[in-house]
Amino acid sequence: MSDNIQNLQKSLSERLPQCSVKIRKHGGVELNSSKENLVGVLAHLREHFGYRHLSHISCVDWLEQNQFELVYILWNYESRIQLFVKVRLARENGSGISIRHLWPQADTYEREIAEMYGLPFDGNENPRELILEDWDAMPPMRRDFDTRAYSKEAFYDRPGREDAKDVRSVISGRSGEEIPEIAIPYTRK
Amino acid sequence: METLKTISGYFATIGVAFTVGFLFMGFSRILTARVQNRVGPPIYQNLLDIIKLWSKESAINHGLMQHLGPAFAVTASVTTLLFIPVLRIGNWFQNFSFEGDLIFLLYIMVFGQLGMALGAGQTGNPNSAIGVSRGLSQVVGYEIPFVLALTALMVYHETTSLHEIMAAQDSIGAWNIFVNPFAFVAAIIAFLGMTHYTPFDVPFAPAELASGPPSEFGGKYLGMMMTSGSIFAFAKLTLFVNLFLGGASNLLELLAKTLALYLIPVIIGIVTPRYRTEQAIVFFWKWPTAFGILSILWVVWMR
Amino acid sequence: MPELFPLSPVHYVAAPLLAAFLLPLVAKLSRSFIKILPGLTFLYVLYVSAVLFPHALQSPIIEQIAGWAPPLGINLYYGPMAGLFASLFSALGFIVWLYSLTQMKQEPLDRFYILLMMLVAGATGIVLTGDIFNLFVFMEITAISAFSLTAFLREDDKAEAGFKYILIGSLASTFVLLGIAVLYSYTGTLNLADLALSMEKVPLSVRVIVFGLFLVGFGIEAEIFPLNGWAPDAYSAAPAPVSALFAGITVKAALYALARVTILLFPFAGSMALISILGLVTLVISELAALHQKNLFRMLAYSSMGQVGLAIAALGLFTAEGVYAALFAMINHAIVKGMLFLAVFAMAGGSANLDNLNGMGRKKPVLSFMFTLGAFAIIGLPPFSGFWSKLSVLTAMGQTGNYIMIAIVLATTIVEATYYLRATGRLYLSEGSPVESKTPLSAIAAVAVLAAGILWIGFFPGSIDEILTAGAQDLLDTAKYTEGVLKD
Amino acid sequence: MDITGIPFFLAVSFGGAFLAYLLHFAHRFLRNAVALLTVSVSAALLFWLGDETFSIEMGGFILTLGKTPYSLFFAGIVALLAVPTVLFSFTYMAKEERPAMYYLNLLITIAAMYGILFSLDLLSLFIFWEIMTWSSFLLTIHKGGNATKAGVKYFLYSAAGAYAILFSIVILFNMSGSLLIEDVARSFVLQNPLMQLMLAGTLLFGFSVKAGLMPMHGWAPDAYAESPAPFTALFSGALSKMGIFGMGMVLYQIFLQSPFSLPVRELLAWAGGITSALATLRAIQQTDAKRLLAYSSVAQLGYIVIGLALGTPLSMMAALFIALLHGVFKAMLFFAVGAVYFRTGLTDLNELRGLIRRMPVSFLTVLMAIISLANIPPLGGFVGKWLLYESLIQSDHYFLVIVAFFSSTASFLYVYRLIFSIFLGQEEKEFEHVKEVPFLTMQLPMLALAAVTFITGIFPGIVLAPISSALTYLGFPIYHDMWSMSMLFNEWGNRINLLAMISVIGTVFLTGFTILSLYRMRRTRYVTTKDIHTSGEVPTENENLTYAINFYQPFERAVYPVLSKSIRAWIDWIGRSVSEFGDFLRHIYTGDGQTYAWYVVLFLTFMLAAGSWLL
Amino acid sequence: MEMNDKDTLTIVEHIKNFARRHSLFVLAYGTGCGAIEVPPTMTSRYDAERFGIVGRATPRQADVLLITGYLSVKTLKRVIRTYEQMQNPKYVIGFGSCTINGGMYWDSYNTIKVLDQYMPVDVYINGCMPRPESVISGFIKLQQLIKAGKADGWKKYQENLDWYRTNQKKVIKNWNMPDYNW
Repeated sequence: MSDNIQNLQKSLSERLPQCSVKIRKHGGVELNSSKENLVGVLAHLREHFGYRHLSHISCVDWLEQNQFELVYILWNYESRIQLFVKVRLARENGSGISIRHLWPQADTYEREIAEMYGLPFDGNENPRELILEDWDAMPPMRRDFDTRAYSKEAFYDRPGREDAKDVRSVISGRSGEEIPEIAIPYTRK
Repeated sequence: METLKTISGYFATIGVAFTVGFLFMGFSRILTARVQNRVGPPIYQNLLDIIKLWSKESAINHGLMQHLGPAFAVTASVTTLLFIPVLRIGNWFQNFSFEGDLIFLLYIMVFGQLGMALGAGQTGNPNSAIGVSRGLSQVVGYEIPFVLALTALMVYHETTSLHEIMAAQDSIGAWNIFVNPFAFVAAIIAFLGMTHYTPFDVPFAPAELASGPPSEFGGKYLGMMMTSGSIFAFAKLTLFVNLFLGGASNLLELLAKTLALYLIPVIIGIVTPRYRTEQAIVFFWKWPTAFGILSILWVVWMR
Repeated sequence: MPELFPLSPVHYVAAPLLAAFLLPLVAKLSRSFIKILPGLTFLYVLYVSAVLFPHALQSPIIEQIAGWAPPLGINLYYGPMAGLFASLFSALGFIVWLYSLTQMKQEPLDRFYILLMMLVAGATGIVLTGDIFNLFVFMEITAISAFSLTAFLREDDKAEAGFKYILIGSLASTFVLLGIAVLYSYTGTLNLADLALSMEKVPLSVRVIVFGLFLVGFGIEAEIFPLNGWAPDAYSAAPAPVSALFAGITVKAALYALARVTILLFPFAGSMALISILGLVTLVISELAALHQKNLFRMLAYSSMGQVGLAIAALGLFTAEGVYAALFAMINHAIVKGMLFLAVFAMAGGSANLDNLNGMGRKKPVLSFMFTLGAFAIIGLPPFSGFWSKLSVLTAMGQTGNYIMIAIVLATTIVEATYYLRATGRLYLSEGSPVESKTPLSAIAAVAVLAAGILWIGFFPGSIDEILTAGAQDLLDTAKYTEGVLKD
Repeated sequence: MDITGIPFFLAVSFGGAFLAYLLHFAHRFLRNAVALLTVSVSAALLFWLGDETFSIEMGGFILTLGKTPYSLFFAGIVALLAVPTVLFSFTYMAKEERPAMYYLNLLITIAAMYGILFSLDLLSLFIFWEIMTWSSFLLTIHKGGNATKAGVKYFLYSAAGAYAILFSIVILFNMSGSLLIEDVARSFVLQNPLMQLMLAGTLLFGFSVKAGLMPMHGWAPDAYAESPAPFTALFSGALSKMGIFGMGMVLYQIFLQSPFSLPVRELLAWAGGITSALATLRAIQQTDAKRLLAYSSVAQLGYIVIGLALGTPLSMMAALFIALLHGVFKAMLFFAVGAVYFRTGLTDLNELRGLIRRMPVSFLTVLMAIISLANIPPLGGFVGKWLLYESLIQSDHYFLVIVAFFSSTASFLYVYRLIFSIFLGQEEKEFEHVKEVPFLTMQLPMLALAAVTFITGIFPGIVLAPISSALTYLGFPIYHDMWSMSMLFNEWGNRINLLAMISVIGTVFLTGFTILSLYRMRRTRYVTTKDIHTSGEVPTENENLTYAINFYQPFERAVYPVLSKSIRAWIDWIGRSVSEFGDFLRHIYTGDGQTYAWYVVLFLTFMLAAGSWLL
Repeated sequence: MEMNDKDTLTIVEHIKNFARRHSLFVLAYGTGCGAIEVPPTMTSRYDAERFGIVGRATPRQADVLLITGYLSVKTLKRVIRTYEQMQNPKYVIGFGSCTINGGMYWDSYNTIKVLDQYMPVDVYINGCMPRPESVISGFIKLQQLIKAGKADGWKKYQENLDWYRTNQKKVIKNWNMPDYNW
């Protein structure tokens, strides 16, 4: 198994010198590509490495670096090794490239990302709404979108919950338990 | 005076039919509940449903044809009822039964279905149309064995008059269920299809089609349809009793016989799953039709 | 006869021939005479017909050439049958002339009209003559002018068709001449009537051989299967007016010759049955061959062969009704097929593809209507002429008890209907090139005359009943023929 | 000329055709007036038609014309449909091309039908038959394009039939020496039975083609679908009845005494039954309104053939009654479909929808017609079917009852599909501006015929009276207690009272309707068909949720074993094979002069060899 | 029989009232996790049919709209549509805390928190999720309200349509629905 991964990494590095290839800790191979090479790389993977299946396209909002990272998760049915192709895109006025012609199902993922992150895809212009309906505020999955504030503004609160506090902080206040950093709710600095 | 009596006879017939109809339906609901280890609703639950529907404050329609649909349905059921001799003797429950015959009854029974289909069609709801498509297809299925059985009876008794068929079955031994059991089997399976109980309820499949044809009917329209349904159930049962069980000479006997007959589809319905449309049609054209043909051969042999 | 000079059947042949020789001279005088002279000639011949034909119906007019009495001299026999055909030929000639006035543009026109008139003269001569060698000569005249007309348009494929025609046609001449020579060697006479009387001098086996030679020789011109290979090519190569004449004149003349010779010289049962069967075979094969034909003129050619086959089949019955029916079929065919050729040419021009008819119903409604009429007539739909001819064929067959023949004829009629209606339907297709073009009046008039004939016969079939009956009598009654010729 | 004579009658009919044609070039209105006048006058003249016969010699044959009660009944059907057809054509054909040709052919067709009916001899029948065929052929191809193909198909089937008839006529003429049907019938019985069988077989075959009996129905769907709608009404309603007329004539005037009469009729009845069943199944499959109706026509004619072939008085009454009623309601349907086509330019059931509020009168017409077609009381169709079933049961044709009943029940399917797809379902934005057709020329014919279905449903006696005299003429014993004005009796003495029936149905219906309408009238709201329950979704303007495509898919799946085979395809295959064989034969003509020369030489050799062998 | 202040009810209206409360056709709008609580309520173990409570598949036939959990804005639009398609009188049962105050989705950007802002709710059943017993008790509460003539949410909706519409339109941006006209 690990031999396979090694071999894959080796052959990937040979065949795709423009990308950096590394083996992930939890299995699978990670491949970093540039936006320009992305479609070519994916097509190559599809044609020559047996990555017939696009499992998902995921988006990560690197707010601090002002970048979006798209992760294309591919799957090879023969070698059973997952492949993550990552590409970084500009956060403001950036755009991805549609790969609908390679995998039709990419359309759905791209629409979702476009809707939730506001990241348009070239070649997939003006997609219909997928999940949200008539959304006119900032795309809700961006990290700088404040869902609580939005919810407060948009929806009516039933009276009686004005003093609502975070459950965990109430408990810790009562018992003195320390809240791990990871559990502290995100607040805008 | 005589006229008044006759006319009150019509109303009495309709009243009896309605009452018996909804009571039977309530009974079937209780029976179903018991089989499913439930308590079930009260026996008069269907009456409550109907009253509630009639008491709805508003009703909508999508046009004249939807408005006419329930009227067609009630026309079919009441006309069928009035052209069936309800009791063997006495002239109160005879109504118009001397003026029509079995073939007329066969066709007037379809009148309501066509009207309902048209009404459902106008609503523009695709579920209604699908239901109608399935329902009409199923009609073609069950009419074959039913007509085979009726033909056997008509030929055996050399009459097309329901009256004379009923009159000929003057003793238990002469009942058509014993004289021509094949015809009875064919007809009763067809009756399952006619009542739209499972396994033949695919036209109305609630979970799949949102109750099919009537899915856009509410309020008084649905009330009218349920009223008509109660009457029609009784009319059909009476027709079968007259055909196969020798009719009845008083209301109590009628009640017993119709209930006995009614239990058949109900009990089968409780314990069977649902046929798809084409399966139902093929089923009807297989076994019941074979029985129907047997019944005709039986009659030919008996003569 | 209070005429300036006595009219005689000779004029039928003489007038066109004379005109044909005069035409080059006249052409020197004025170009316009080229066009007028043939018309005048045909008119004159028609006048001759109008005067003589009623007499011929009463009793045959027998004209001796150069005063020598038969069997030594040459005679013309102008009986009801010959009169019918001669009149028909001259009428068709006139109509084709009328049509060619505007539709025929291929130079040299003078030669076209010369050939045209020679064709008519030759065919009429075949019908009229009572001398078998003369018959051969006239046949050659007809054939040679037909060859030339076939290749008249001077294109490669036309020339090829003409060459084929010559090839096969000369075979026909050879066989006929051979037959005549054999007969002459046995009987020493060339007069038909005399030959008929002296046939017993000829041994039976020789008679069979000679019959075979004649059958092949005339059969080639009469388009009997399998001798009709030249026909589709020739019909489609020749200018349509000429094709109309082929269908109306040459074939009919050859058929006449075949019928006359067979009845006079070879009246044994086998020959008749054979002719009948050959007719049926021709009918079936030609109709089937026409079924898939995309080239209009070839389609009409096959159909022509089929119609001739029908006539031959009826002729082969050799009953009065049969010959009556055959004559009727021939006349009907001459009129209708002539009209169809003319109408198609006027609509689609020389380009013969079936697609050229598309949408003609809008562009040329009158001609389309005529074409439809012609198609209906040839299929045999009442109340058009074709119905009565086909009906007479059928009843004739019915009277001899040949029910199978009836069935075959009706079955081929269905096939016939298929391709004719397919063509008719094309007329009323919506698509088609939107080119507007006026059809000249002369063409329409020519077609209309024939259409009127179709309707006239269709509504008043009784009007030609008398002529046909007399014609049939004339053909079948050999004794009367020989007596009539030889009595002087 | 005697204005009660047949010659005058036919002169009016044919003369009107040509006059209308000529007047077209004067003024459209004049043409219409003359056309309408022609059919109305000839319809009126039917009442005063004298009894004397009329003979004319033509081409050596004596043609005899005269009326019989039997033909008069059919002439009634023709007249009943001809007038609305012509009226309906006025507006309908205004948009189409070559109206003059249309009217000429239409009126010739009508006149030829009268001619067929009033022929007392076989030849004039055949002549008029062929005139009818070609004029209807020209009408069929009137639209051009695809219609041409359909027309040619129609003509070829017809020609096959017609020539089968002609074949028999020639032989019959040869046998009896006369063409008069009476004489033919007299000499017919003297022939040997096999000959009788052959002749009657060919005649029946020929007539059944026009009636569209399977397997000779192949022309019907295409021809009906492609011809102009008003003519299609006449085509299916009256023209196809000529086949029925001929079959009746053959069966009961010529063939009755033959020993093969009974088996042939039995066979024919089954053919009718199977035709009705299979054609019904095909009709259910169709997606084009006119094709659907075409198959429906084939099916209905199947019923008529059943009744005709059984030959009991009751069944004959049924056959003739259905013949009339089918003409009426099928004309209504074709008119209505034509009206829809006139307004929308569509006949495709998958594209049409929701026209009920735009074209209510057409909807009403279709509703009445399909109630009649589906034999549902109280309209006329029920009476015909009642007679048919009673006669079937009483003449011991139990399984035929089932076949007939099957197709009758299955016909609900296609009639529902027809009315649903055109008029019901969600309203389409595309048809927002569709208007109802004009009253006088288009609604009136439809409504008038609708009234006929209604009246015949209550008082069938009006129609049964002429039917009885027609049947008496054919030699059937008609007892006067078989029917009264609004009551029917079967042979077992059971009756059905149509007046009581209609009163009950009417009263109950009106009561139900009144209750429904008045009860909470002010709280009853009309909502558009867009306002339906679709799991809370709102269909957008351009979305149409009507379920129309593959409407009877489950049913089709159930009957797939039957539907997967096609008689028409088989016959087409034969046609194609003949055509290919012809194509093959063309290779004889190679285009090579040498080959032809070889043919000549070989033929001569063959002749000489055969001659010497014979000698 | 307990009479409310309208003692003038006629016998007919008593019968109507009786029929209405004992025949409740339920349209279960299966949002959120509550949808799974409905089947046990209806089937053998809890047998809601003995109270005349029957499921119906279409709003035209139903009396009670059962909203079984949180409503996203997108779903809310459909629910309002469904509610408006029901025939009067009609009742709404809000089911679970999500419909009451947003429940665990109280700060979600896409779910409404208080159902009765957008449509009249006759009975709330609290719990996350309420068990079938609670559901049935909710229905019985509804029956009591109907009996008392207090289950008049549909009337309120008619009367305060403008207020409801304002609230609805506040969250549903693209309001493209047919008018409510009864």
